Amino acid sequence: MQQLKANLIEHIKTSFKDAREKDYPNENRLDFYVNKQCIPSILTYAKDRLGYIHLSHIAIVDWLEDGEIELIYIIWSPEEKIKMFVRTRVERENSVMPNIDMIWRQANTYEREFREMYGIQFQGLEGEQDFLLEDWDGPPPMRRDFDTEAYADDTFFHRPGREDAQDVREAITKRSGEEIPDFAKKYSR
Amino acid sequence: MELLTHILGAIATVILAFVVGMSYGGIVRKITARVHNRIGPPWYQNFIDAFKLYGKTTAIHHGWMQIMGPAFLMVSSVVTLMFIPVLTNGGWFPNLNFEGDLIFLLYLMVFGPLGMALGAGQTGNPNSAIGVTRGLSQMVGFEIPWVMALVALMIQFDTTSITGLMEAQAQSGTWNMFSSPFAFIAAVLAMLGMFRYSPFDIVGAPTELASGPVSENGGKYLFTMMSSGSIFAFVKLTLYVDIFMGGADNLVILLLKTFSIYMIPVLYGIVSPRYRTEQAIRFFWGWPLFFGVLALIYASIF
Amino acid sequence: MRDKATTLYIGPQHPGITGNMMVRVKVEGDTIVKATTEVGYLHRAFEKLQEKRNWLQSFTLMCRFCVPESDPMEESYARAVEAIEGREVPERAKYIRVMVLELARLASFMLWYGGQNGSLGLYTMGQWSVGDRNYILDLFEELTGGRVYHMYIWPGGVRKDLPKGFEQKVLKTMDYLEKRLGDYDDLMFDNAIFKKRTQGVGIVDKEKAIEHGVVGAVLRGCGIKSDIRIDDPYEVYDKLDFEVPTAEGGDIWARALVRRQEARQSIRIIRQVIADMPGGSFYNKIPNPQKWKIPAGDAYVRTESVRGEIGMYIASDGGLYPRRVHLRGAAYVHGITLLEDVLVGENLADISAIMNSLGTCPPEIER
Amino acid sequence: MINDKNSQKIVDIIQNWARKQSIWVLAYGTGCGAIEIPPTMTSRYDAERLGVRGAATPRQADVLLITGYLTTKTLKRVIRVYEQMQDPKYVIGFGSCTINGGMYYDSYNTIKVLDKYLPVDVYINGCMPRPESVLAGFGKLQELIGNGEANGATKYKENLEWYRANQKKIIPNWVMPEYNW
Repeated sequence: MQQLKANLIEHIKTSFKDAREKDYPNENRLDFYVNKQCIPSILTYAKDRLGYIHLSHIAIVDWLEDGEIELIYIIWSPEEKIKMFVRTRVERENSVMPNIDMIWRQANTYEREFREMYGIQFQGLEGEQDFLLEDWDGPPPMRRDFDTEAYADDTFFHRPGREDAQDVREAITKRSGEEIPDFAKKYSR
Repeated sequence: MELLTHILGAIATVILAFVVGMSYGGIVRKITARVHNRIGPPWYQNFIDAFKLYGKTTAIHHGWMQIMGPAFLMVSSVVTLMFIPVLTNGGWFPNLNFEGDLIFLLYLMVFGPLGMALGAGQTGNPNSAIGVTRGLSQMVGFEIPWVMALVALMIQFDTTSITGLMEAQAQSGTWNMFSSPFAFIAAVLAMLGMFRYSPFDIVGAPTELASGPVSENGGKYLFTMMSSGSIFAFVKLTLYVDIFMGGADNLVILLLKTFSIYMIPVLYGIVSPRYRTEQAIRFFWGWPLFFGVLALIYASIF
Repeated sequence: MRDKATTLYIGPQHPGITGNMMVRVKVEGDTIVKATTEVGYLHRAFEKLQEKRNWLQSFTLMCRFCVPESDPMEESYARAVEAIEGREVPERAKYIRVMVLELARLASFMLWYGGQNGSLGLYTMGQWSVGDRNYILDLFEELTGGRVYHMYIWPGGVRKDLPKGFEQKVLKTMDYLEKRLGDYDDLMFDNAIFKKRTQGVGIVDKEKAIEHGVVGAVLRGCGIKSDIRIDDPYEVYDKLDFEVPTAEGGDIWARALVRRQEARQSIRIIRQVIADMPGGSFYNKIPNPQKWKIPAGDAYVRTESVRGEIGMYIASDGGLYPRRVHLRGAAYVHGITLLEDVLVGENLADISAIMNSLGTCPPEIER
Repeated sequence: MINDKNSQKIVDIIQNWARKQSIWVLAYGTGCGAIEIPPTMTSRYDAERLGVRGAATPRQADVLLITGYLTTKTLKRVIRVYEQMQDPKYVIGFGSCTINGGMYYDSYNTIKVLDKYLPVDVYINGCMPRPESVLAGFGKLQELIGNGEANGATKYKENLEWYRANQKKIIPNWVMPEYNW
């Protein structure tokens, strides 16, 4: 596997000069950090030349402290049995990513979701604006600076009784007069 | 006096048809449940359902044609019932059974579904419209072997009257189902489509059309459809018994005969997935049609 | 010229839809010319809630990702956390995990049997298989306390050891189910109408499969031998002996054949696991969950579920809470772009059957 | 005659009995609770023996089963479905998340208290409620119907403004037909 990985690093490095790699020696995993413009070309190269034909996942992480959002394209080769992570970071605000749904059709779904949930635009992305949400006028909700609890308190009714974190068991015993055995008391708060 | 007997007899017939049809429906639900390894609802569950539906408020308004749809169904079921001899000798149910003939009956039997088509089309629900289209196409499918079987009988016995056919069976002592077997097979295969159990239930398939024509009808509309459906089921079964199994002298024999013939579509339906419309039509224009042709040849030779 | 196409809304309230989603189809006659999916009716924002829940609290959310088969999600989470933290799992726990995963697969197959046949109008099958599924759920109930949501496979091992005599009960249930699978074959695969309805319907060919990133039984149904349990083995699957069935054709019938064999393979795996089950500890204890910190890093693990590959990406920033848990279900691929593509040109009557066959599971798409 | 109070009472008793014995549940799986509906309907638990069966469209259904959390997007559809149903109609809230939000108490997309938006006749708690508890819930509903106490729909009609205000609070884009049920 190390031999395969070395080959892979060499191939990628010759075609994409500024790619940095990170190897995980004991796993079938290899990371590449690239620029966001390289994404379509490196994925096409990996798919057509290197046999990484399966786009397993596009993961997205919001690094609020760094002011960046990281996208991780995870591709898989059935022959070499290696997971390749192609990672890139973009600015949180007003960033435009290249679109890869002509390489793998299912990327379209991911991109529609990221557009809605993180506010990242993709060049020439087709599909309706609304994906999971409807009539949403707040900030993109999956970003870390969106406070879902405050929003929920604001928008929805809450049934009273939740906030004091009362033990249900105690409440029930008070009502029915049942006794809690000692061994069970340990678990009730 | 004779008029009064007729009127009372007609009412009795309708009640009988309603009760028998509904109970059969309930028994079918029970049988289906037993095949499913379940206990199933009681046999009178359909009566409760119908009563509940009748008690529901019905505030669905899609124009008067929607009301006419179920009404058409009901009228056509009852009128058809009037022309079917329930028992061989008339008995308590004299009705009009000595005046009608098979050709007239054929027309009457499509009258209801056509009315229903108009009513369902009016509701504006695309599922209803598609369901109705499918129902009519499927009807085209099974009507042909059905008509062929009947025509074969008419040729063979040289009469178009149901009572004539029944008398012919009584005289010869054999049922038509044995004396003209091909017509019987064609008619039974057509019956599979007529009862709309699986595999020919695409008309009201819930998983595709959300029950098709009835999708916009609840409450009293559905009650009307349900009861007219039950009456119509009784009509069809009695007709089969009359023309193929020599009719029935009393109610017990009638019930036995109708129930046994009813089990054919029911049991076949429990273990079958449903055909698509074009597959259903292809089915009817295959073996049933072949037997229909065979029946015609058989009838004209003998 | 007048537009002859009618727009139909299949769902969200529709008996034929697999869960709570909508397919908007344009039909000409009975043929679909355009299909658009609309999802989001089940979006609960798990991945957002995880920001405020610690590593153990997040674990309880995992099983709710996909309702019909919850254990692969727990398995993925547990494995990803273990990978970041470098935590060892006892050998016995690995065997128990495989057993639970395969039981969950079987339960999900039972549900598929019902759904696939219900969509074609053969309701008897659903009544049988969903009824028999209860026997598997009984086992789960004894083992974990829950019928549907188990919360059993967690980081470090499993939550409870096997109860006394549990193995025998599992074997007994397996014998019964194997017998029943034969009955199902009689009713379903020997049925001429079922064949007529499924052959040549909903075709996913090899090119389309690669273009759409298709996984699982759908991929195997078009003749490609691919299974995460073999390709990227986890737990003890590399020590077990089982086959990966494939079929040619890529239609509903081919996928049904694949699943029919897979259910039997699951039984075979469960029997092997029980025969090989080692003793020892079942749980490598985690620290106090309130203070449990995972070192910074990330991991991506994949698990084979009934619908196909499930991937889970977890990133940690070294804190008490997960930075990001990002799930990719098989339905995320199958349920939207692929479904829209496959439905074009099909008959209106087959929508539900195709959705069932592709394994569309809305809660997994929307999370 | 028929409008006489006593005879009306008798009619009510008979009708309530029929309503209680024949409960048609709308086939709408709004949340994850839908997974326990097939076991409830099939061989081991067999709800049909109690007269509970599925109905394909809201026009024919008596009971709306809210199986679990409701997202705001689904709530809009559920309201529409509920208003299409014909009287008498009942709502069963199924699972902890309909009662107080359950584990989704801080989610931005699910409602927490169902009875602020729709009149709920019976709640079934648990996550997920077992088929036995589902059957018990149906039993409770039958009891309420038999006593003529399941009057959620009447409550809804009487307090329509209040319900509407709550509903419109989380559905800003209100484009729905008015039903004249």
